[in-house]
Amino acid sequence: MSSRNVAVIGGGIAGISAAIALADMGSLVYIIERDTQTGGHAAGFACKATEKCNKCSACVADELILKVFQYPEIRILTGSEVMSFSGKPDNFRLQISRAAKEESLFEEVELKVGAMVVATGFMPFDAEAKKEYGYKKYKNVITALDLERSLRLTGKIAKPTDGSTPKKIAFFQCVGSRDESIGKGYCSKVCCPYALRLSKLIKSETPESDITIFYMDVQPAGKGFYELRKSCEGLGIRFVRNLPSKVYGYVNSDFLQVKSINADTGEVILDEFDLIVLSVGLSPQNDAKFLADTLGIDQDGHGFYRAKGELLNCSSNPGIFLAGACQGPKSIEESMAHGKAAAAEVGKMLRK
Amino acid sequence: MIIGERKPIQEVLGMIAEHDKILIAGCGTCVAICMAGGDKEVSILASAIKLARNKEEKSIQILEQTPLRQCEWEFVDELKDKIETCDAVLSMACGIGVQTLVERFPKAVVYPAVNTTFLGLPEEQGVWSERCGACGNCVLDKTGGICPIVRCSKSLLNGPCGGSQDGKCEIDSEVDCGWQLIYDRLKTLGKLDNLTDILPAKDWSTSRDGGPRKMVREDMKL
Amino acid sequence: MKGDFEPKITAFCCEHSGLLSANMAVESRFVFSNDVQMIRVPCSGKIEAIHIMKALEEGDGVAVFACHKEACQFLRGNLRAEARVSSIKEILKEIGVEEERVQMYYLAPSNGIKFAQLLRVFYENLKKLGPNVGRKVG
Amino acid sequence: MKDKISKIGIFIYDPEGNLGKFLSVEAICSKLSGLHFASTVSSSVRDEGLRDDFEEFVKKNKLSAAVIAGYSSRSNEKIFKNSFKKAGLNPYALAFINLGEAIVICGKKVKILDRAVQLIVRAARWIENQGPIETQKILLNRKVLVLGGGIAGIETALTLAGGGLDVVLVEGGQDLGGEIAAIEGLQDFLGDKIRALKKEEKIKIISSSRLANTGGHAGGFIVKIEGKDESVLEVGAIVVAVGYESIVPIEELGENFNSRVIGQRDFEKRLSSNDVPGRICFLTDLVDEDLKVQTQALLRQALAVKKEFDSDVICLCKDLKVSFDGGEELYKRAREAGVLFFKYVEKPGIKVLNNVVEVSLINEDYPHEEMVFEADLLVVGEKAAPRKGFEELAKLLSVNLDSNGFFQEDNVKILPTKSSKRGVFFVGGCRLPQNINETLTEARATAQEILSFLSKGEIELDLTSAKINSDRCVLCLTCVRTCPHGAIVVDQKEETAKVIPISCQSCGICASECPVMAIELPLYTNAKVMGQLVNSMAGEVG
Repeated sequence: MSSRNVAVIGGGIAGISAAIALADMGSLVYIIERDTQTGGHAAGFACKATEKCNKCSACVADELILKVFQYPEIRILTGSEVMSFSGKPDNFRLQISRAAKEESLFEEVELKVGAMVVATGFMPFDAEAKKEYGYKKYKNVITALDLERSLRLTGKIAKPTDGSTPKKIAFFQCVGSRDESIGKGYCSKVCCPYALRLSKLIKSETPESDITIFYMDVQPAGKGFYELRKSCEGLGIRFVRNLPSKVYGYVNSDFLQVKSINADTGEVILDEFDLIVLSVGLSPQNDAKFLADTLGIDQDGHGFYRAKGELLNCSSNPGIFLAGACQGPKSIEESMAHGKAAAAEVGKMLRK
Repeated sequence: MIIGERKPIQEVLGMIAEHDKILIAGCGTCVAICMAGGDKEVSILASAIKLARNKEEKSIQILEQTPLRQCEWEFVDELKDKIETCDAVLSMACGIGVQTLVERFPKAVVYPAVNTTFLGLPEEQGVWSERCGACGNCVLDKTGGICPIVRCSKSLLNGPCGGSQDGKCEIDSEVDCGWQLIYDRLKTLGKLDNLTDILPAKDWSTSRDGGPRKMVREDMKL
Repeated sequence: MKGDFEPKITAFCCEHSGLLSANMAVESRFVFSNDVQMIRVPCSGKIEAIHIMKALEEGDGVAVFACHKEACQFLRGNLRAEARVSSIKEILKEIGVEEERVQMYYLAPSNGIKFAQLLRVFYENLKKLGPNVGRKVG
Repeated sequence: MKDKISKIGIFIYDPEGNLGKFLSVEAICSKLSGLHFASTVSSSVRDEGLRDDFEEFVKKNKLSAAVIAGYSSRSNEKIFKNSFKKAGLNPYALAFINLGEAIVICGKKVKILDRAVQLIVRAARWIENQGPIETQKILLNRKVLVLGGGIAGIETALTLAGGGLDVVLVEGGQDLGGEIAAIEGLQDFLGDKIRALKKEEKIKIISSSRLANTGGHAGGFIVKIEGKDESVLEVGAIVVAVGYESIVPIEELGENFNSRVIGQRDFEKRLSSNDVPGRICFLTDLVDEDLKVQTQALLRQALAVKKEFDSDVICLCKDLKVSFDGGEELYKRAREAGVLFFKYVEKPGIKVLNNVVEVSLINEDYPHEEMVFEADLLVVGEKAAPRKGFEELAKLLSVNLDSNGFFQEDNVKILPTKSSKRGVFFVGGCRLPQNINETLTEARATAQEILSFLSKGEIELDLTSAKINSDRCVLCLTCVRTCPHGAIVVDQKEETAKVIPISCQSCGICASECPVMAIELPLYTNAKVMGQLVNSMAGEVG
């Protein structure tokens, strides 16, 4: 008896896209979400529109996150994690530990499902690992995720030290991506697009601010990216093609200094900044190894779950599928498409 | 299609300055389609007039009605009782509608709120351009289907004049030279030699210059 | 008299942006203006010129909250709304009523704070402009 | 004052109990004098509890409409709508308001209580004479037309067939494969796909044909295919996967474009026929700087050259684009294999003298000195251009193109897997030139979108779409032109414009554009909006 129930591990936008598509096809779907609410990282992104929409898809994620509540066929189990599983495709038994609301003890739940979709998403690169940038040591060095959250909740950017509006802002690209020295030899795809969109938003909200982007290569993304880059240059955002090696500052002062080479004259110049934003890349979840062993699925060299060749949604263990950034860095649009594609693969398997 | 455009509101306010109960009569066909005098435009104008008059503490009562057409006796009769209770009528129809009201209700004071502009073609949504001047004696067969009377600013019959520059008329660089259009048209049809035979002077008596016109179809009269 | 004048505002909120931001603003307890009547529309392109004029006859100001440009769920609803608002501004200029009484704002579904800020700015402007002299008397 | 409307229910739910701090519900009910109403308060926490309270409240008071007043907008509207449907009532005669709005006031003048009552009255007025919405069952054709036999079309067709739908795949040329047929490394991958395609009996393949005409609507398109033989089919959805055309950027190269300067695709042929000279220079980002397709092809070809031949290879680009799966590794392996990479800003100078290509550029890194390379062959990245038939196809499907001439204007709300016209989908290079992994994911996601739409074979539509009053309609075509979804057609027989319910997304733009006010949205009628504006603005109650 092939049970049409499907378990989706992870309630981010990829998991939700897969769950909604599976529910449309008549399956009963359990979303197993570790956090107390669904939405994952995409629920915290700010809208980066200026005089027109800059195509960051944050609003599409917002609408999708609200849409899942309208599906009675989708049971959302928040505060729950996968402990173990048994059985074979079409007939899995999944043991879940769930935080019970009342006495906040853990209750054991067993789900009988036909297939599983792993959509556990990514973890932003822990910028503290790049000690020389002084994240957390100097208060005014923040990550792009901190900036997104403060823009979404307060609507404006402020220097963490005194809350004033920063005048000189720097973006450091490739923090935790394209960096062999810390074992991150891959491009996270999304940092250049979001850095350009954030800097364009800041520049148009506070025109007198002076923004510099330190980068290696600007990676494109999606439609209309050439136009976005040209408009950034048009707004006077400086692009400097070298990544600073160190941030010089004093622990409880506003003073932040960066050394870089002037590309025309060749001598070293000292730039002072009020705020430094680290464009952190996408790393695998730190418990990816644990889940990989539990479910018996392979990981690639960087810790993401490996897909079987061109079947980008199939994990190495038949009956268990992959969706979203847990299989590799993806933008919001790609994660949603990957989630739907996973639902198609599950449908193909359940139909056999 | 008859194209029209709402008059500036200050001009309309001037007309109805001393009236304090008026009827705004729209028309549901031509001027509605070119968004000059239909249902919506009537209510917007009414609202604008009320706002303006409240501003000067001279309140006004406005009735609104939009028959299907204002150029049929039966349809304008629908406005009868409202016209009788009002001091004036603001007609948002084309000129024909205004005069139909005047002829049907001699005692009524009727003002036009729309400038009737031309007989036009909707080139695209929201853009209309003139095509026919109703001259009463069509020459389109001789010019490959493009009218020199209306599309050429000087209505030349044997153009173009010396003033056209790379296909545009001398009066406005946006306006195509009518005769350039005719030339291109005849070229595509391979009938360029039509241009060599001179068109004789036109008998303008069939057009507006011949005085107000009337057409009678004996076979259609009841 | 200006001191305790409370402007009556009508806010047309597009269901895909304005209304969601309004709900977010309400839930996050951002204080906005006293008497705002929010009217939901499926798209800002659905707001007709006569609705705005009628709201002006009854109140002191009309705010239209639409999606950002090139992010309209129905492609050009917000462009239609923008065209209508500017045509209304022309009419207001013609009849001598302050055109700042009708204002269009662009929002995303998650701009709770921005909704409250924009509404407060609109509310303060209207307070400075004073009551709408064109309003229905009595 | 108001015609006799049967009872309106005011259902206030306050699970967390913080509504009680600001508003006393009894006070609200006492103020609601004008309305003919019944009210109750529920404080159950779980959705099921709310549903039972609500159903019991509806039955007890024989309600016909209800205002659900809560403290957050997150209430699951479906619970209340399903209960109304079960009780045989009109699920659209429900209004959901957030009484928190009454608390968020800044002026001192209006008390919270009056404000809450005002909100409830306005909501009641919004739904009081909301007519019932009929539903219509529409049969959906479970066959899908896929245009284009490249990898995007093939993968979409295979996924659709895997999900149980029939597919007709129409390819313009003779054979399948499209852009990637020329790439040596992908021959067996493509071969398997084409074999699977031909083996799948749910898929019918028609080659050297094209789409001539379409009619009908989502779930029932009538399409005419022209080619060797003509055929007319009924399909439920249309997928356009016709890819793009890559053109060697001849104008940018100027007059020295000759046999020594070729495009990447021609070099692919020379690679597979092992006709590779000693010194090769790759040059990308002359055009289409914002696409990574060129750079990925460059890295693959440079590595292939280095593996089999010992010629030296130089790559020139503005930005090295590695944001694709395995991009950085490919770049690392190319460097380790000895490929030299240089970056430029201004366009490099290209001169060809007695069949040696001389490329001069200013190195972007310090010290910016001018560098000159000599190569036997200059391979240039090609421009991804829209195919000639895109305009015509766009008109046929009543969709529009973006500023570069590719399908669908750039609007994130039209997800990669949807389009502005229901039932029409765009996949792969014709939407955005992209690499194989992205195309495969997009193809499978779009196929899933279609499976969700067509699998059940029928759809139960609530007719909330726009309605055109044929007596008032003068066929001025304004609505047909402004509908963003091509959902309004001219019905010659009845001489009126007609809205297709399944294609209409009830945005209401046509209703506000119609010059003779002939179109209405059932849920947002003119009367409802005016009702909100006129009397309740003065804030009087009831």
